Amino acid sequence: MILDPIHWAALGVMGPLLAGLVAMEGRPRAIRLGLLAGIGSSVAATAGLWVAVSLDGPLRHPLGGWGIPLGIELYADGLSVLMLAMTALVGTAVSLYSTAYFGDISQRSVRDSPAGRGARFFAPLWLFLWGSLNGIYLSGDIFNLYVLLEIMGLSAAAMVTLAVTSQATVAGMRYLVISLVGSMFFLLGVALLYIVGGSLSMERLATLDLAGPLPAIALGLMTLGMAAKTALFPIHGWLPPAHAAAPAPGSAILSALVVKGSFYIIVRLWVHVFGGGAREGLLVLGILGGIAVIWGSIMALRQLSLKRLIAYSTVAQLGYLFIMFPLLFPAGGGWSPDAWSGGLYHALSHAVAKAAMFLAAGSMTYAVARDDIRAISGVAHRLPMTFFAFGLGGLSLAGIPPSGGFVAKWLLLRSAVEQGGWGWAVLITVGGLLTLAYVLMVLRYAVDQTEEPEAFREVPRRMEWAAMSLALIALLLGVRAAEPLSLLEAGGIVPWR
Amino acid sequence: MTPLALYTAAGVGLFAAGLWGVVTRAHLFWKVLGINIMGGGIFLILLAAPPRLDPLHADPVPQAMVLTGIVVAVAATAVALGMALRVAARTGRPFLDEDVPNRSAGEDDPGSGRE
Amino acid sequence: MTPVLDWEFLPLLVVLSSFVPGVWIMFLREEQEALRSSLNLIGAVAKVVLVGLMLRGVGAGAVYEWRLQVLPGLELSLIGDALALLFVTLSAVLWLVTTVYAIGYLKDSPNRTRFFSFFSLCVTATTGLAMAGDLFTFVIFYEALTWATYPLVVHRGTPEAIQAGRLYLIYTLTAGAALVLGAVWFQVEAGTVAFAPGGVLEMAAVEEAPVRFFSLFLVLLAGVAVKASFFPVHGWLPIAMVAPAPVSALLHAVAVVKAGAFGVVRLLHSLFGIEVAWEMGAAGLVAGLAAFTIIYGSIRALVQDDLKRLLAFSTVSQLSYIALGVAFLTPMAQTGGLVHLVHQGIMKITLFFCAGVLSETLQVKKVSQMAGVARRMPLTMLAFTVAALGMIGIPPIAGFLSKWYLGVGALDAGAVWVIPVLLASSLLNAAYFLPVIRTAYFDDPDPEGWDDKGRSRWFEADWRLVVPTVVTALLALASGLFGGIPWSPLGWAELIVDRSIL
Amino acid sequence: MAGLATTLLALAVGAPVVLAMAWPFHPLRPLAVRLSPWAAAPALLLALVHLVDPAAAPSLEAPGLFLGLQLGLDPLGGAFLLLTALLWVAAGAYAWWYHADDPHRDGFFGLFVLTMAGNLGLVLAADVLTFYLCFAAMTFAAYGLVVHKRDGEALRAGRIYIILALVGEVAILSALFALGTAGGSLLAFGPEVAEAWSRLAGEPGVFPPPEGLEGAYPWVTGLLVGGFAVKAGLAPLHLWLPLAHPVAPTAASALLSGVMIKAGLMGWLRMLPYDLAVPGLATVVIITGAATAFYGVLMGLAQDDPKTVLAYSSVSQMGYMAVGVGVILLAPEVAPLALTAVAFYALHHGVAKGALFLSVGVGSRLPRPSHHRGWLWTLRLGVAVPALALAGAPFTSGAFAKSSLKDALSELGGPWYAVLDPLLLVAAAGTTLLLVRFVVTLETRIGGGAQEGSAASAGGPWGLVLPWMTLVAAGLLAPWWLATAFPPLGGAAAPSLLQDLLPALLPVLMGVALAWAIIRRPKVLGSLRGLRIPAGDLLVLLEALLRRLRLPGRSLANQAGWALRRGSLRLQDAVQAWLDTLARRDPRLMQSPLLGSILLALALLLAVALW
Repeated sequence: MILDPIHWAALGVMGPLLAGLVAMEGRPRAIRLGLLAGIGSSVAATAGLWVAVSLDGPLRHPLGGWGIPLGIELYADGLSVLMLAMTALVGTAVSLYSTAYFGDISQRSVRDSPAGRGARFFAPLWLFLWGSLNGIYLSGDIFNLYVLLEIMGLSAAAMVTLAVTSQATVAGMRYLVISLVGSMFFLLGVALLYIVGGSLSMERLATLDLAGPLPAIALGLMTLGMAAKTALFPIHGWLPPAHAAAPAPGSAILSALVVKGSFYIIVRLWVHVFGGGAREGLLVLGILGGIAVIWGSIMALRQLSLKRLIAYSTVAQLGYLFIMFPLLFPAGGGWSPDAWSGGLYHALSHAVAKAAMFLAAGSMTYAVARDDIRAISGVAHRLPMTFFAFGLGGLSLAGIPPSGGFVAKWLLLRSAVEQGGWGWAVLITVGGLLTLAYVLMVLRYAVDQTEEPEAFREVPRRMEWAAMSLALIALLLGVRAAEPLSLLEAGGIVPWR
Repeated sequence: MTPLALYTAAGVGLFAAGLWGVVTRAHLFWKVLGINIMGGGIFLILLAAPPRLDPLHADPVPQAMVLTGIVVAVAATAVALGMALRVAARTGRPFLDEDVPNRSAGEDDPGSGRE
Repeated sequence: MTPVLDWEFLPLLVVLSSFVPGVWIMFLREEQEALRSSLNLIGAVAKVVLVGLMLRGVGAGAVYEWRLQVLPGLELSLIGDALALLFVTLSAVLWLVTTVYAIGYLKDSPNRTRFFSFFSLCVTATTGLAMAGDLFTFVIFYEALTWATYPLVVHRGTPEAIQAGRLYLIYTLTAGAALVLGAVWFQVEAGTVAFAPGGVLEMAAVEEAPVRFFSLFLVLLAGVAVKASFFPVHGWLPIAMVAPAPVSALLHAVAVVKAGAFGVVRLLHSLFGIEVAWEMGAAGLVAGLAAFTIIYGSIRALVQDDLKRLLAFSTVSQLSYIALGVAFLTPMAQTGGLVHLVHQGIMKITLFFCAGVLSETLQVKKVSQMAGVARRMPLTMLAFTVAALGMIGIPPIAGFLSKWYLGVGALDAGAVWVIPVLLASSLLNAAYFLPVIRTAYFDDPDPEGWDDKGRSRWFEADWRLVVPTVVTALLALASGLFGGIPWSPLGWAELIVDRSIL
Repeated sequence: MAGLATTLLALAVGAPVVLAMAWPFHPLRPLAVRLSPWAAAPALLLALVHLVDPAAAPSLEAPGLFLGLQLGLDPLGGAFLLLTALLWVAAGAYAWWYHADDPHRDGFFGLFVLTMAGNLGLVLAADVLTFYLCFAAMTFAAYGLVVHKRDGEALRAGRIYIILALVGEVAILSALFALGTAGGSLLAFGPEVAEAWSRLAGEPGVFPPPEGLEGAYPWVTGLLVGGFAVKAGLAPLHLWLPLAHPVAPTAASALLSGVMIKAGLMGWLRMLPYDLAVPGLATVVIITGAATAFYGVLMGLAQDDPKTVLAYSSVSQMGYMAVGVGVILLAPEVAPLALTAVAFYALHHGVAKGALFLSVGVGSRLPRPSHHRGWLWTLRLGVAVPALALAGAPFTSGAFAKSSLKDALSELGGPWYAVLDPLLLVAAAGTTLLLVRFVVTLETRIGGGAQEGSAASAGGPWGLVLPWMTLVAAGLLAPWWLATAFPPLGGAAAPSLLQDLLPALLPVLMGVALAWAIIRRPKVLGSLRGLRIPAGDLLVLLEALLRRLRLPGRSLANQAGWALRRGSLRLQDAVQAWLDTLARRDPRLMQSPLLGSILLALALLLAVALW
């Protein structure tokens, strides 16, 4: 059948949301159905858009006729498709994992017990989240972004509190507050931009001359809000407890995907709408990112809770994403494609690897019933596959070849060296070593056979396989990097102006 | 002083006040309230947006935005209050306690959805 | 001569021949011993056969290339030329031998599945690294090697093993990071990372910014020097001795240290080009560093009582012969360096095999326990003697040839200072090897000190331990005794230098 | 004939090599051991063939082996081969019975053939590296023979031996590096070596020496001389010799003193540049040689173990030969004559010294003299003949060799002759004295080993006596076959034995008279008993010195190491503690007032940046 490719986009957004509604019903069958629908729609949408975009560049579709100049529209280019693909990839694995993770909830009694609530509400929340993420990647105007951000924030915060512990609740609440405040900042920025530019379409805004204080303030506010949601360095404190407290699949989603949503918006704003903005602004972002790399890694090194460690590593890895900004627009003017591909490829490979790690960590804690590094001794022998999944994910994170992380790091390094940005180059290298340090700390406990864990629960194969497959993909990303990156280039001219 | 400037100033003031509340007030209810006040400030600014097409008719877009915004805000507030209540129920106090032990998360956190 | 196979994917097959068994074994159960061993052996034999095919082809002048694009401008490339084959053949042959040895050494010990899996992966990385056609591929396999060997180092799982592994990783990973940085930098400077005979840098470009290029060289050198165990960064090697004997053998003779040494060769010859390297003083630096390491390692070895530690320090010293040789411009010196890559491998693996046989069969781990051990283990100690004398440089064992070529080559290059270094190291080698031999043959044994596992039917110990040891010892003897024929390591090294594909 | 010679050439080296290779394999070992004593037979045959037909000069090349092995037989080689093969056969047979019931017999013969392979190989080697290869093989295998007894004394001797041997090897190798650089790896003896030397020396104005080797020429020659001097036992590099020769089993001592030290001499004769004078070095060599000739005698007199006495006599005898070598280096025109003389000397000394050493073994294995007078007199006769030869009594090979050396010196003439001739005369007298000393010490030992080593059980001492007698006879005949053997070497025609009867007789008489005088006077004898110099004279002082030096260095190093380790550990702890506090503080970043200020700060920062 011949479809206007943009319908794929609509499918990508609406599919998961509707599937979420189905899953709300709560019985295992409904949940499975919903997840299947969500997976199907997202994968289909991604595939369709991938083909379409790589064939004939970016796509636009005015929703309900509100086109340019108002521009309430769907927009898809290489970047969007890459993020969609990332979401679909990780999402599928996590969905499969979750079906095994929450155990059997066929009896109503179990479903309604506090423990069962997690099992019951995970799927719908996740599907809403999925829909909103796809929406964010596909929306072409900033107000839609706000709405979708709110959906994302609410369902994400709720997902944290699925774990029925006081810590989880507090962490979730804090997360909610932060993300609501962040959205408010964003909305204020939107308002100011509209007043200045009279349009909401990012493409339209990009064509305007956004000089003067007001746009600058708007950009600053939006960036601040999104930085808070992305847990950029000084505002990162909410992330570790939240991501650590959520049930494992939730942690994977939060760390791998949700933070990328707000990061994506920052990229759109700085690169596309503002075409680099001011060099100093880029530097600020980069420096904060740099600090995040070091700080997050050191914090991770000092954790004893496995999931908290991984969460802190997320803080550090997000720092890498921000290092991209100053590299994108070299001091001498111009544009560094290496930094562009490198940064976004890092986003992609981080998503895959981090999800693999969290899922693996989930399996470990699931097996030993404790979220403590010291408790996982011997896991390497009981759960070799999980162990390898965690290891491979970690190595990809640290940029050990062959892995997506390595390719990303290579590109970032190259752009840094080309611009003579030795500080950045050293930072990237050192960050990699620190990453290794905490990954190895975990592995070292896992191989330790001196003390046997007292209680050891069998882990469903599906969980192990889900984590392993993600890890292998992270590995594969290091060997076939050409295709995804070519997609990035296919997505029209970068930046727009 | 143009109405836009006036409204904008007022809006920003509200925004700041709300933020102040969110940050300084420990009680969750105040925080939620603060967020709503911030939203209110933004809506004020939007409504003051100058007519874009012709000076007689107001610009429908900001109004649409405000309406949507209010809907979203209501939903968010609901969720937030609900969660605040649960916090109160779980910890016994409607605050975001900071003294979550850091290096010993292992003891009281099974780390997965079962208990 | 029969027509040569021109499969360009032969290099890939060589790599896969150990990769596939490695991965497969990883998913076997502990008790599937027969399958595991046969997988290993099949892989090893297959690799030897494939390498044999390539040898014949390359001998006839063919070059095998296999490429896979990763990014525009970056590709995985495996190239089987004479230089690569020198190293590949070494690892293929020694892997086969070591596999047999390891099967015997680890019989009924835990975690063999993991062990053999990574064992194969380790060799995969080594062969890949040997045939890497550009720096990018080299880096990938170089790092992969680190990860493949780590589980082997910590195999025992004891606290000191873990500790040693930790140190090993700290050293090698830092080096790896430096190597990556250097590689990227090199690509930016030179526009390519492909290895080319005679280097890819123009003299003019280097002379414009000598400081920049020298620091670039230093970064890359730091990357490879750790595995090559140059003086300041050799610390991991002796400590990695906690690993089981086959691992130490592989680590010290073939895989890790040779990767480093080979890296030095690539760095000097394929990236910078030896002339350029001399011009900018880099090669001189390497030569000096190597010379110092040679002496230093030998001196440290003097005071060791633990046999394996002694061997480790001897490796530190012997390894630098390679760097020393290839750092000179004269063909003879380069030949000496290259051929020592093989010679040191064969001799050192023999020594470690012997150490393994002793510790496995008699629980003898220290030199002081070896009194009269030759009466209980004549063949083993004979092998040990041959290898040790070879290390000292006694003709006609392989070691002498390397030394001869190095010495004459160095004098050709007018570097008289090398001679005292070589001779001093010979004397020091003698000073720590001969006492071992003496006590093994001429002191009175006290069997109470031994925990004797007993003889096997035909041999003084499990045949899977003794036969490989003897075989490698004979190889060491043969490659010296038949150094004159073209297929000997020496002949092949000369071929490499003559074809000037260094 | 040529074909046969070539075959024998291959066999001469091949036989011992094959046996050595077969030895490690258990099934083959008994056979190998059984054949080992006779492994030198082909070599002996070859030598005889060469003796009969000096024209037969077989040669073999194996370019594939090592760096290209070259074997060949030239007059000089022929002469040494005769000696070497003869001694090896005799010693082999002797050892077979001597070690009849020695638990370590198999091991002994394993090393025996290996040493033999090296020794014969270096005699037959036709190029530098082959020579070096065999030389090294012999040196290291001989270590096993030295320490055969495995007692502390033997092991000490072995240690000294191997250390000095290594120093020698290294010196030689370094010289060879230079030669190889000048002339390539494959250097056949004769013209090619000479070529390499001249290239190394360079020709002022014509062509320079290789770059980096300017002025290296004297050093290289020096290293070569020094390196071989260790093996030849030239003072002060002789330290190992008086230790090693006595402790080794008798057969081995005979070989060590008879042929192996000649390998050093062989090295000199093969590799030194004859046609370019090296006056400085030559002077050194001659003086050292002469000094050694005396030194050996003096030290030897202070020993009371017959074998040690013999060892020292070897040292002094090698001194004579060194003088000959010095002459060669000093004056190329005298070279042929001196060469002949040295070769004579080597052969004569080898046979005689071998016979004497064997006689020691025979003596110790003899049943108590009280009831075997026959044996006793045989022994005394058998000792007298080689002893006289060594002393250089008329009508013996000794006289023959000494006179030819003297001829060389007189040919050289000048002050050298004036000084050296009387000196050597005195030294010869000393040799006689030394031999008397030997006989005396030997008498005390007769039958000493009879109980423990039961040669009687092995069918009477015949097994020992026959080989010994063979050597004695050979020594007796030496003058005559030497004369026939040597013309090819280009030396002067064999001097008639009558012409210098007196000069030959003189030193012997002097020596005997002196000995008689001493023995007659118990007081003098007693006072002489007082001075005992331990074997390996200077060595004792050296060892004491080293012991002093070693200790402090090591302890210092250890302390430094420990301090370093402690420091690093403390640092680690401090850093970790600090990081922990950081980690504890991190969550506070979310606390309300702090968060507020952070947001504010960031806002300001961005504002400033974006303005």
